[in-house]
Amino acid sequence: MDKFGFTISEGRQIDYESNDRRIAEYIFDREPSFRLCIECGGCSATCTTGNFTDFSLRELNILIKRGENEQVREKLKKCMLCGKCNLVCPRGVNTRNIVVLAKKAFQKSDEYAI
Amino acid sequence: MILAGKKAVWKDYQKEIAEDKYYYVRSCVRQNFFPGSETAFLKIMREELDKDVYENPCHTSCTGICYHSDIVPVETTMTVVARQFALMTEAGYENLMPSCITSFGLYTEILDTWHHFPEIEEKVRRQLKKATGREFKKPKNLAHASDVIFKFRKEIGAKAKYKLINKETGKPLKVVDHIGCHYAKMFPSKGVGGAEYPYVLTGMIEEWGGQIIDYPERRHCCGFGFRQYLVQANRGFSVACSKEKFESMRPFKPDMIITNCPGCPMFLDRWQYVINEMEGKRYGQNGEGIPVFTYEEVAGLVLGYDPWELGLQMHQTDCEPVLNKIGIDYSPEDKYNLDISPSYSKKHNLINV
Amino acid sequence: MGKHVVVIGGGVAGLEVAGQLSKVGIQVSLIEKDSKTGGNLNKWYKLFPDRRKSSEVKEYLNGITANDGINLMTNTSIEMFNRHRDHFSIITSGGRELIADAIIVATGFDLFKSARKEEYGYGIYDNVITSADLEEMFSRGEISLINNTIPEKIGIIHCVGSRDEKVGNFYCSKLCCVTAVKQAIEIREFLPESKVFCFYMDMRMGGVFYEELYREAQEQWGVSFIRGKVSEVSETIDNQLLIKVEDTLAGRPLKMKFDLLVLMAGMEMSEGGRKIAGIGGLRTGENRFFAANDNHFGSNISNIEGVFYAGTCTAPMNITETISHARAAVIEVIDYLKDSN
Amino acid sequence: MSCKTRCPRGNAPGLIIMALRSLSQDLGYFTESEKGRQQLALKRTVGHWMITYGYCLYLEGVGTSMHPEQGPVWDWIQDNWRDVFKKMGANYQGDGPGILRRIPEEAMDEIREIFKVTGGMKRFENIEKFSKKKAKELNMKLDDGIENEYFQHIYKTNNGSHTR
Repeated sequence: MDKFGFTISEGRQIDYESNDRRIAEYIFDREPSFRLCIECGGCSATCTTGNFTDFSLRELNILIKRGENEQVREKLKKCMLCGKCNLVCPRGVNTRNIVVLAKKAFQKSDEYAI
Repeated sequence: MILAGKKAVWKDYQKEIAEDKYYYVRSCVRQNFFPGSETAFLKIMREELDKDVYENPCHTSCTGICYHSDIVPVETTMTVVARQFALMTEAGYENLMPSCITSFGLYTEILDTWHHFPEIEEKVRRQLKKATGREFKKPKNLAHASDVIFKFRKEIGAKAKYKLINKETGKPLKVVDHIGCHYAKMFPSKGVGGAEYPYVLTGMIEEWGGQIIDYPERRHCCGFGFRQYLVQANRGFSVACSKEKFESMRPFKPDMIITNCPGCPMFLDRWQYVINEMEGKRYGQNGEGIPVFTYEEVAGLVLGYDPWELGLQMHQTDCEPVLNKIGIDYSPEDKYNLDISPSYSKKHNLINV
Repeated sequence: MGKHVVVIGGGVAGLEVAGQLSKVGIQVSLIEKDSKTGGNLNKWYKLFPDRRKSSEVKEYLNGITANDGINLMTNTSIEMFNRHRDHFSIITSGGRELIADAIIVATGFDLFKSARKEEYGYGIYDNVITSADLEEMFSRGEISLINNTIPEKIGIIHCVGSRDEKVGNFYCSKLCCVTAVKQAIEIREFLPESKVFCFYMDMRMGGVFYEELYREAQEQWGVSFIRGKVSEVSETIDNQLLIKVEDTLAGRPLKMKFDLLVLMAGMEMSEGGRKIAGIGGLRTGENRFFAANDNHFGSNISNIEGVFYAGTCTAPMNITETISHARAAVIEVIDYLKDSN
Repeated sequence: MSCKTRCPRGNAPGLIIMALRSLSQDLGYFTESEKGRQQLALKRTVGHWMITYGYCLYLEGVGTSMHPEQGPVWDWIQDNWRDVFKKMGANYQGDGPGILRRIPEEAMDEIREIFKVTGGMKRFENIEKFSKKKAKELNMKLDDGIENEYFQHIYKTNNGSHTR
């Protein structure tokens, strides 16, 4: 920033290949219904937290699949685990369990521990 | 890579380029950063190809940079452009040949707008008449200066003193071509080869012995973006665009970069310096940068012009690696020599301005 | 009835029409420009939604047309036809003249020429293929790259040449989404280690059992679906295909590398159909398919009395719809022939 | 303008953004955002050069203080501007055709007249008017030229929240 008066902007692209998807694999293995998500947003529509913060369960599911673990770790903290999303999901995905498993997955690796 | 596929695409985009009698309008960026290129261009057109190229001293900028920075309304730009046409009509020419890619894109866009909305053209005619009393006819042919060099690439190749070939290895130089966004992205049919695989520079390079590289970020913008560069606060975005390109082309080990827009060579050249200063990164081989050229400079080199008369010393990233690979005989010690006496240029029996 | 009907086009619709007409004793001449009948069906290995073999449908069609009431004329196309007071005279490419009481146009569809979508690099980058190329690989029983290695990561790009003003096709050709899901499953079946990603704008799975197929693709085969229209494809130094897309539901641009890319080309009016439209003065719609006389109760009727349409020459259809549409054309013809005598 | 090449419905989002920017300058809303305020920086550089010299860029004297990224070679060019441009075959501030020639006064009068007739001048005045209002609000000094506090502020400030 010093010499030229600006810093080089970072790209916002998700670089799929270099992301680490172990968290996603962990969840897929223990909650197969996670595969059924069609990202329709029904869960985030009914979500209590989503009503008061920028938390969106639909977006969280996508970030998990893409391996954007940094962002997932931050967003996870906002979920109250009330389970309303389960009632809405048109594909019968156990959405609450995905958040529970994600939290567990993060606890496992010290590097990411919440 | 299946070259036949590209050739089929190129066949679809044949563009009509005037034969002769060009009305030349200069580029603000090229005049300030690459004056040698415009001088070389006119020398090639008039002396090598013996074409009639007329330049009216009263012509001005097309206001492109101001228009794309949104500080000038579109009608003002259209009326200034209408005045350019009026000067051309008055001088008795019909083939407009801009030196700047943004101008070329702007002229194309305005002519296309008038085509679809004739009432705007009528309004601009009235405004021009009111402001300057001038009348104008629309150009019969609009071609960018690089289209014209592309059209006569064979004639230039025939007079070539050097080829884009590595003297020691005998192999063609690996060349990255970068096409200005406003050349074909807005109107693909108006670019030689279309917007996806533009052929205007590839044609020159193939004709002069080089080999073109197709790398993933080939279509990415160099980052000029007008406001992104002109204001210091935004330049981080501008340099990031070029960096994206350099990172993508690096594995292909290019020897040089050729451009047809005036802004891109300046940015691809300066941003290599800035990235090296800020991150200590070099994108060329063995610690050098990748030399960046305008197509006029490349044509001049191939024709044997003196690199320092072409203006290569005005680049920030040294061009000597390419001069040495091609085997051009030049005098390194004269790089910053500003002597232009006839004796100086006779010593090199090359271009004398 | 002693009537003679000429059917132009020996695809699914043409065969069905010929078979049904001969059942009621109408003399049929079936004109087919290729050396054999079947049209696009020949290029397809398995069919959605239940992935039965296309040869089974071919057998059914051959069965109903295996009678001497049908005069099959392959390697023949129509040079000219014009209408007289009570019959049509048709000149074939062989120079023969046919007199017919009615004509049924069943010229079918052509797949969009994917090379026209230059930014996807079909015919320019090595491992970019179309859905038709993939079906051929299935029928050969092996999916391999140009250098004969097995692909691990495969991308499927929807809406190639459909819903795209840049190539002049505004319409949705309805069947590429379900074809993509079917092919995704077949790839996963062929290559258990592979990972398949579909890039879509909207998943249009409107037919019977289509949504179930979509669900099966996700649940059993782990196919991933990413919403975003791929903007361009390019080749990396190690010959992989890099795509640029926006992951619209994550609101972020996405960069991904693939070993193989499959382009879901849409259906277009066939070249043969356009030629017939020109020769006979038959009206075509903005989507260049034949324009039916009425969208609700006249989808087989053309703007020239005695000329009828059957199948995908009027709009993108799956095989079930094509066969129903063909049968409807036969009823229209029978009705028309009954009035005219 | 890469967006225009790609839109499957034939839109040109870039043009929509340009229309909105024009509107926001005509109505004076542009000074409400960091990027909007920068319009004054553009007006006083490229805008000024355009209606004064007839070139969008007129860079003698524009050195590496405002543009450090241009690098040391640019310093050499600035220090020897006239000789460098003579060597490059320019007709620097000369009459008749040539590189960076002096555009005749009557041609420049025509350009300025066009700016008046077509609303170009109006927009320049708007940019100045609303910028002065915003400078007063932020109680920053803003007088002519580019050395004042407000100009340096808009020229250099980037709150860093643009690339989430």
